Amino acid sequence: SVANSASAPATAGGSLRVVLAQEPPTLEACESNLTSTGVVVRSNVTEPLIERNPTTGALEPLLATEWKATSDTEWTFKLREGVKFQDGTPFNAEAAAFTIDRAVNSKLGCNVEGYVFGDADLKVKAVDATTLTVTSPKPDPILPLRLSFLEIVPTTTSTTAKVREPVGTGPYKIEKWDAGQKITLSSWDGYWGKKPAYAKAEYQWRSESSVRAAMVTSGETDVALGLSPDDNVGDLAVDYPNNETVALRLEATKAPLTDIRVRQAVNYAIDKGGIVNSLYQGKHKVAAQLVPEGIVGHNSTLEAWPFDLDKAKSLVAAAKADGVDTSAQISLVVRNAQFPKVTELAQVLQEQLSQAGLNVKLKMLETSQQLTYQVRPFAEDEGAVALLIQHGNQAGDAAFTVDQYMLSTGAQSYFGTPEFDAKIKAADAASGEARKKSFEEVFAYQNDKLVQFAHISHQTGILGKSKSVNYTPNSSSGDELRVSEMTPAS
Amino acid sequence: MSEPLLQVDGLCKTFHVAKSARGNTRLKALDGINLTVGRGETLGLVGESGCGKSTLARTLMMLETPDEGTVTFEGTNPFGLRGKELLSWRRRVQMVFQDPFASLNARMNAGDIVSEPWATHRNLYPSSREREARVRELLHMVGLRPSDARKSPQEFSGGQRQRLGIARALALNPDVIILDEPVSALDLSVQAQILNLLNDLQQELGVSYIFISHDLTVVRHVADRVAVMYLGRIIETGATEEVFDHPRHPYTAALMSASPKLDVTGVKRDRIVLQGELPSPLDPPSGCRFRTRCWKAQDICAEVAPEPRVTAAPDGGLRLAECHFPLETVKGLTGATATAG
Amino acid sequence: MLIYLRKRIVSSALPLVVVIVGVFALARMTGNPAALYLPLNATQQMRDEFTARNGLDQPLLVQMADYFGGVLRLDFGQSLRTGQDAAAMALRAFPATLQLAATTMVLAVLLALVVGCWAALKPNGVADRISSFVSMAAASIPDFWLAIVGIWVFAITLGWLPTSGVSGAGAWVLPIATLLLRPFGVLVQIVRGSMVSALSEPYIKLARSRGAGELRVVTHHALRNAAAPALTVAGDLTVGLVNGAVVVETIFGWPGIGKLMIDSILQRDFAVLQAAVLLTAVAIFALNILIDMGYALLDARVRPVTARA
Amino acid sequence: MKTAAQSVLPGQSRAHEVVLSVRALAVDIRTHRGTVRAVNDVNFEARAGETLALLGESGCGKSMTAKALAGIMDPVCDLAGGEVVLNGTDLAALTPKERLKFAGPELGIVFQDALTALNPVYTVGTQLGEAFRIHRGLGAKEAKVQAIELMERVGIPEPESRVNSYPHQFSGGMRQRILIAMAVALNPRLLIADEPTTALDVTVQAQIMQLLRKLREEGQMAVVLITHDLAVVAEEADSVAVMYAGNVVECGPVSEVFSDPRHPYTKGLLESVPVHVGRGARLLSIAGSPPELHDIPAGCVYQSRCPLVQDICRSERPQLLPVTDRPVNDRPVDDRPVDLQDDADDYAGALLSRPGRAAACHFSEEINNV
Amino acid sequence: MTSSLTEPAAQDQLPGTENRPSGKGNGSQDGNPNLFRLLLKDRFATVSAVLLVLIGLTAVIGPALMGDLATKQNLLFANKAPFSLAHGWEYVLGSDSLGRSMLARLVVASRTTFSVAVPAVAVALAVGSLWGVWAGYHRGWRENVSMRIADVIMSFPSLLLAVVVLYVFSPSAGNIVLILALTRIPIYLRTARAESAELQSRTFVDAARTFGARPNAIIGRHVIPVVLPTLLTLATLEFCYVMLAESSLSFLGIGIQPPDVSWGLMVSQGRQYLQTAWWLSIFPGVAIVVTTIAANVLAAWLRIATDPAQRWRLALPRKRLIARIPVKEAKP
Ligand SMILES: Nc1ncnc2c1ncn2[C@@H]1O[C@H](COP(=O)(O)OP(=O)(O)OP(=O)(O)O)[C@@H](O)[C@H]1O
Ligand SMILES: Nc1ncnc2c1ncn2[C@@H]1O[C@H](COP(=O)(O)OP(=O)(O)OP(=O)(O)O)[C@@H](O)[C@H]1O
Ligand SMILES: [Mg+2]
Ligand SMILES: [Mg+2]
Repeated sequence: SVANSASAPATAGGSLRVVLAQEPPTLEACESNLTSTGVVVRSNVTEPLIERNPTTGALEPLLATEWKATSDTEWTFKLREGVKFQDGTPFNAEAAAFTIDRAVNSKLGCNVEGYVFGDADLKVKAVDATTLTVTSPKPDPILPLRLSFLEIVPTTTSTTAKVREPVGTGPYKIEKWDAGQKITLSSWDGYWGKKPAYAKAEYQWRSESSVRAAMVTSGETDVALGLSPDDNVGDLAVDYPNNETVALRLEATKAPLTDIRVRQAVNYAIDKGGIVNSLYQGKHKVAAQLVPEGIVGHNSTLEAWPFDLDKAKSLVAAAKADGVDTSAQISLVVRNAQFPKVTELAQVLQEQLSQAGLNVKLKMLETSQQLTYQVRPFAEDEGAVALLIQHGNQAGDAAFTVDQYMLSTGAQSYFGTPEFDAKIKAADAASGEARKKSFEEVFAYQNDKLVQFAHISHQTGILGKSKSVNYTPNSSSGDELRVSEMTPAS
Repeated sequence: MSEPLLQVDGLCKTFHVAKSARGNTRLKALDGINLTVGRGETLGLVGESGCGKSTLARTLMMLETPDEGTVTFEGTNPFGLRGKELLSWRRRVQMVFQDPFASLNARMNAGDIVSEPWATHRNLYPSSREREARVRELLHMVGLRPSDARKSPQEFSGGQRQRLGIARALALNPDVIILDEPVSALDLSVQAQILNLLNDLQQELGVSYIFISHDLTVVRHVADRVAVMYLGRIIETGATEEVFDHPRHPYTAALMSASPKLDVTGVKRDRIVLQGELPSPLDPPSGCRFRTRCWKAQDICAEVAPEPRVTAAPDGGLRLAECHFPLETVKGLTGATATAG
Repeated sequence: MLIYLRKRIVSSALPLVVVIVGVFALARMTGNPAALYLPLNATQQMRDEFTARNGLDQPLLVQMADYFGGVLRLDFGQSLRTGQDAAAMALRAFPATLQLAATTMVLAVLLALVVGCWAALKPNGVADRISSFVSMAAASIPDFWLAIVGIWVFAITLGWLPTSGVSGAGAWVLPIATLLLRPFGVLVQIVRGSMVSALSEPYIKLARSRGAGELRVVTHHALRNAAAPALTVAGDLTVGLVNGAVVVETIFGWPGIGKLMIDSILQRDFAVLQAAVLLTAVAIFALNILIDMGYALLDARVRPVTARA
Repeated sequence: MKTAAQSVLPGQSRAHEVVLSVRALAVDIRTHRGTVRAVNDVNFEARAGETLALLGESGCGKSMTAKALAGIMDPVCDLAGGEVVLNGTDLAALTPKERLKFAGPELGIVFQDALTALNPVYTVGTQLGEAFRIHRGLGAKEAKVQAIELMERVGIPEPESRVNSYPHQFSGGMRQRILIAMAVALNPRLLIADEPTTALDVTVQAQIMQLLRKLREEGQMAVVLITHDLAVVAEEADSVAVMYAGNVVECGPVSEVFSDPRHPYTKGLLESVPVHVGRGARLLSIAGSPPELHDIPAGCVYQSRCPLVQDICRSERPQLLPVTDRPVNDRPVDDRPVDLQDDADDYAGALLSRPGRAAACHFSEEINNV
Repeated sequence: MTSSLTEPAAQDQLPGTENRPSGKGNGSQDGNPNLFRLLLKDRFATVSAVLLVLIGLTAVIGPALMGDLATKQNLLFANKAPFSLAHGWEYVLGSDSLGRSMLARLVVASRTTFSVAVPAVAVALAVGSLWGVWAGYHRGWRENVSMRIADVIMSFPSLLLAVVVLYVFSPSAGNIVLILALTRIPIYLRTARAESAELQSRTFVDAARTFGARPNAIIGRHVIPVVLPTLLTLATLEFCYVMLAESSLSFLGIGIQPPDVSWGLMVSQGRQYLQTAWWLSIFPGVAIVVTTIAANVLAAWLRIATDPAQRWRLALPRKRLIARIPVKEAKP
């Protein structure tokens, strides 16, 4: 009963309780790039071939022990031996090939397919039980990184329908899913690696962050995700950089945003320091680009735009003097409840941009509607749009950001220039240090020449953690909460 | 009586109601009513509660549509009228309702109530000055003061409200007024005032009345002729004195006998106390409707419905009674008591 | 009674059809769910595939016909979001709401009866003033606010109750208390009003003239007569709870139908939405019939068929 | 009165013994215009086996008096003074709780409107049996048996089946019988009947009156009959108290009061009855209407409508005083109701204390000169 | 022609000026007492009326007095505690999470709140009652169809309707009004229908029919004036409901949209600060509760005061209260 679970120490029975912001719609492995699914499944129930170290950004072996590019377009993977799936079937190259085929080449409509691989079809081949080759149509220097998003499932998995409760090779298997109430994972004895400290993991979900906070405070849960700085959980709060960046994306094809001075004015008008310090209690970092530190391509030399209202005003005035219709309405489009205090942030932005002499109208929308502004095809009827985006680069490579947001044909990009597109393409194809450099240049170029974005802040996630749990969250904790990394505090 | 002003032939009215014990859902409230009313005449209509008096009045006022039968008013059937003609018929026939409290809208003042009919009949008194004058006149006619026009109905006593109802009926200068129990809700002293007023109006304006009441003393005082109703049928008609003094239908006799008399001698009368209840109009008895309570009932009464028997009264008028065994001698009442228990 | 029931059920059928059509139409007005279910960089081709896969490319009338056919076979289709059977999802969520609503209403009615009677005994007395104040305040506090304050006070500060969830009896307390307040407030006033008028009826005087004491007068004679208006209002309030407990369900993580509905709207999960709405509509019609039968139980005058004894 | 009460077997009073004696009864009503006196200084007595009629126009305070006697006044009404001595106990001095013991066994009341006076949601059997459950502690089954017996007593056919019917399934006359049955269930000494037949037809009225008479004789009850129907009073009552604007203006034996009224109001009432007047002839009537309760004049309550009004009437309220020198027991034996002749002995005894006629008029002797 | 009718007999029956008729039943001798005087006698009702007038005035003229105080942000001055004059009068009720004056925001929000609640109630009242009166008067199929429509609206999840309309057509104040009005129409529809169905069988309506008056004229003259007080009372209660509904919509993110502000929105947004800045949600919550209680008290009083059959209740004894509070009942 509740009274028990509230008072009993978290270690009793070796059970770890986690409260999420929403119930996973499914636990299907090929959908695990969805935050709510991945946070339960990834590296708990299922595992990928390769995983990315969230702190260093380096790729580390998991189910694949080594990999190398065997040609321009082909990669060869050596697989771990002696691994079994939770249903008893062995893990081998066939299973890996099956998983890639199922996720990328099938009609299932897996979310991960579009997210990681776009429309490229891969050729996979199980050379022998432990050797796998993957061929991409075009040279892909980050194919191993892409594959780190694929959670390996056994060949017994259905290819015609998605499965809600997948079988994997992970340390935990799904014990019970009380729809609407909770999901219980229990540790699996046949796991190839180290046995995790907790015998069970229980997931619940509450959509109000204050309730999640209350649950940590009252000891009803051990870990609460997605808290807001005002939830006041005291020293139970653990901050971690969550790789999310908040920015305004400016639609530079409609007046008054057509003029770069106006876009610059927007950047000058926003008091990023004030926002970070006042709204987020100094926990976020003022941003100068769309990716935070730790992502390949982050340009640490870039400086955030200073807050200079006078300069903003004069830029607007100058644009007006040149015939730009600066009184045209700019819709400030914001998604409801997208992240903590988004409503407040929206009001601050609206106020500050208005101060600079722009005509800004705030539009708070629900997800589905907001998407019509965020992704192509864009809503047509509106005038200029300034869209508040929260971009999280889960992969650790700037390509995932830049292709989407800056390529003139990017799914989430309003515009670009051929020159800029060429720069990006080049960066995409590069590898190693050159890749890093190229992307750094891309970010600098956008700030100088395009100014499609007004960056605001790099966010810091807050996780509520009971004193009885030892765990240090990292930048991927919001997407992939590894229970095996947690231990009871003695 | 020359040609009657209003003539009713074979009027029937059925209501559909919830099921009765015998599964009947059709309630025959009026079952073949025949009536005539002459000019300047008062017809009294008496009968027990629920026998259909109000239904008859409402049907005559076209508030209900009859299933069968005809109403003839000066040779025309009002149910066939439309538009202007209907309006002019409405003007000529008016009604005073049973309940002086319910028939006046509590949220209007007396003046508005009396002049309400002219909102529909605009051409009667086109100018507002005329209307005001006429309201004063009407109020005066029924014995209220012009200043009462501003009062609301709650500020009037029952008798005064009944007068307002009469003034409203008079507003259209009708030829026939149907009075549904105009005095039964009133105290004795007020009742006398109303009866006087009605009498005066008839003398002055020559209107005809259909006067519905269950108070026999009152009916006897006002009516020229009476009709006695029982379960949706008129079972006896005739000139007032005739019917009262020489009832031919046993029910009439019982009715007369049951009504208490203000007799200060203190001698208790013997009287017919009818046993049993009024049968439900949903399941009326077969044959003669009164047979279940009649002390003269015989087998034939249960089988055959009696035909109306017309006899000539001593004063020359017509008497009509629906009974297989009409009473011959009125003085024989005492004998009747014994049988009635 | 059976005839009556049959008649009622038949006469509810048409409104139900209207509800079904209405939900269908409204749902389609909210736009294509493709963007929600596809990756942000999905191509047009992927979108088209998605639309075709879910039958959303058909003309509206065809979709509607399909849908109606499904409804007749009690097949509401599959959830876009979870891939589960939509009807099963709705049926799974419904009992949670129903239990919550039923418990709440039972408590609200009982409490309101006690307080309302207490207030009605001395109209305009101190008890009356206090109870009407409390009940009005109760009826006018925003529920989500109350819920959060409740969690703060009883779960965090005092630690008496769990913050949320469905496990154990304690978890019921806060949701019910939150939901209870408005029905309670409204009902107290209704009960008080009808008790005051019932207590001034002649039959109450008659009961007193028979030597019935105050308690007997209230509990035996007035209460049953005063119950009918309370029943009507309680019915309306229950309807409100059945399809409007979203706020409480959201805050307390109660896996009910309200939350399911709002989630499926947000997620454009039409099949689930349609199943859930139809289910609640049926429940509401059933509730109305129950209430009518309640009247008949309370008062012989409204029994549909009564033989004249 | 005490002595009289003591000499009687419990449960039944001796004929003609004073059962109820009302002294200086006054009732106040609080309205938002202030407190008004609805019943003022009302005195009367009711005797076992006899009927006392309270007569008066609508709103004159008849029902209020009855409710005050039965202790079931509206919350806005207060007993402002006086005694209600029932069988030796002053009911007015009791607390409401103590009074409950008397309601039923000692005092029964029949209401005017039989439709609203019965609780629509319970069967008549339940309601009839309640008195037995409260006062005799019977169970539901036994109470039902008693209820059936009662229904039989008041002449309801097929009581066994109808005991489970609801009030709306009965006709008005039947409902009135049920109300009467309820009132006489525990054989009270005093029965108050507030306009028991006003809503009923003449034929039913006759039945009800017959029933009341029968019950009165069986149980030697004292009956207080409230009505505004002169004819009913003339036929049913032994004595009468005429009320006007909360005051008793005249009282005495019916035959005397009606044949020789000593108050102009009584006289006016009697004259406005349309009997012995030719058809269509002008009826006499009392002009004006009764005063409103909140501005009852200082002097005689009838002054504004009285043809005899003088200065003294405007300044001084007339007391209810004996008006005749004739001793009451002189009245001819023929006048007495038939049933009284049976116990002539008791009758003679009771007559000794019988008050005579009284009227509250300064000019009660001159009435007939009007 | 009237001469003989008003002869002495009738003439002398005119009641004298001093003795007005008593009328039957109770209460009728009260005539039409002055409502205002009656109000002053009920202290709770008086206080409520005064409060409502004050709140109403605030909503009407307050926003003008506040200027742009309600929108002026000061991020360095966020969440300052109330009841301190240290920062000037405008911060006496504290500041919100963006450093705006709570006082000014409450005042401006009152206007928005009322400009949503009042039209919503008014529209629902007008449509619902006219429709209901019409359906009830004519009975038959019109009544049946109307009641079925009401059933449909009632059993249709109003939230779904709200969400769809507000998502599809943007959550503007106008749409919120529309949606709240639409979903509340059945309430008035049912009441008006029931009352009107009862009224149409009343004798005074029959009387009007006997003059040949048309149905619409009868509805206007006899039905609506009688039904109106009940409906207005209902509307007062609904007013509170609508305020709450609006705040629930805010909770779901589809209520009034910032930068506009309503009480409901303030409560909703302030809820996350309950532990750090309680005043953000408590003050608007209190505003809603106070307005509601005041409106309810006044409505309850009005219902009794305008009903001649119930007015006597206002004269009920207040012995206990009087014993405690030394107030003399005024005796005219
Ligand atoms: N609208 C109606 N629907 C169904 N039955 C009706 C209706 N109106 C009248 N009745 C029935 O028709 C019969 C005659 O009723 P009506 O009102 O005409 O009697 P009445 O003689 O006027 O009685 P009362 O003296 O009580 O006024 C009664 O049984 C009554 O129940
Ligand atoms: N609850 C009340 N509040 C105010 N006045 C009342 C109340 N009850 C009765 N009255 C007034 O008290 C007076 C006496 O009323 P009561 O009921 O005794 O009259 P009544 O003689 O029985 O009349 P009726 O013949 O109409 O029954 C009336 O003027 C009435 O208006
Ligand atoms: Mg009638
Ligand atoms: Mg009375």
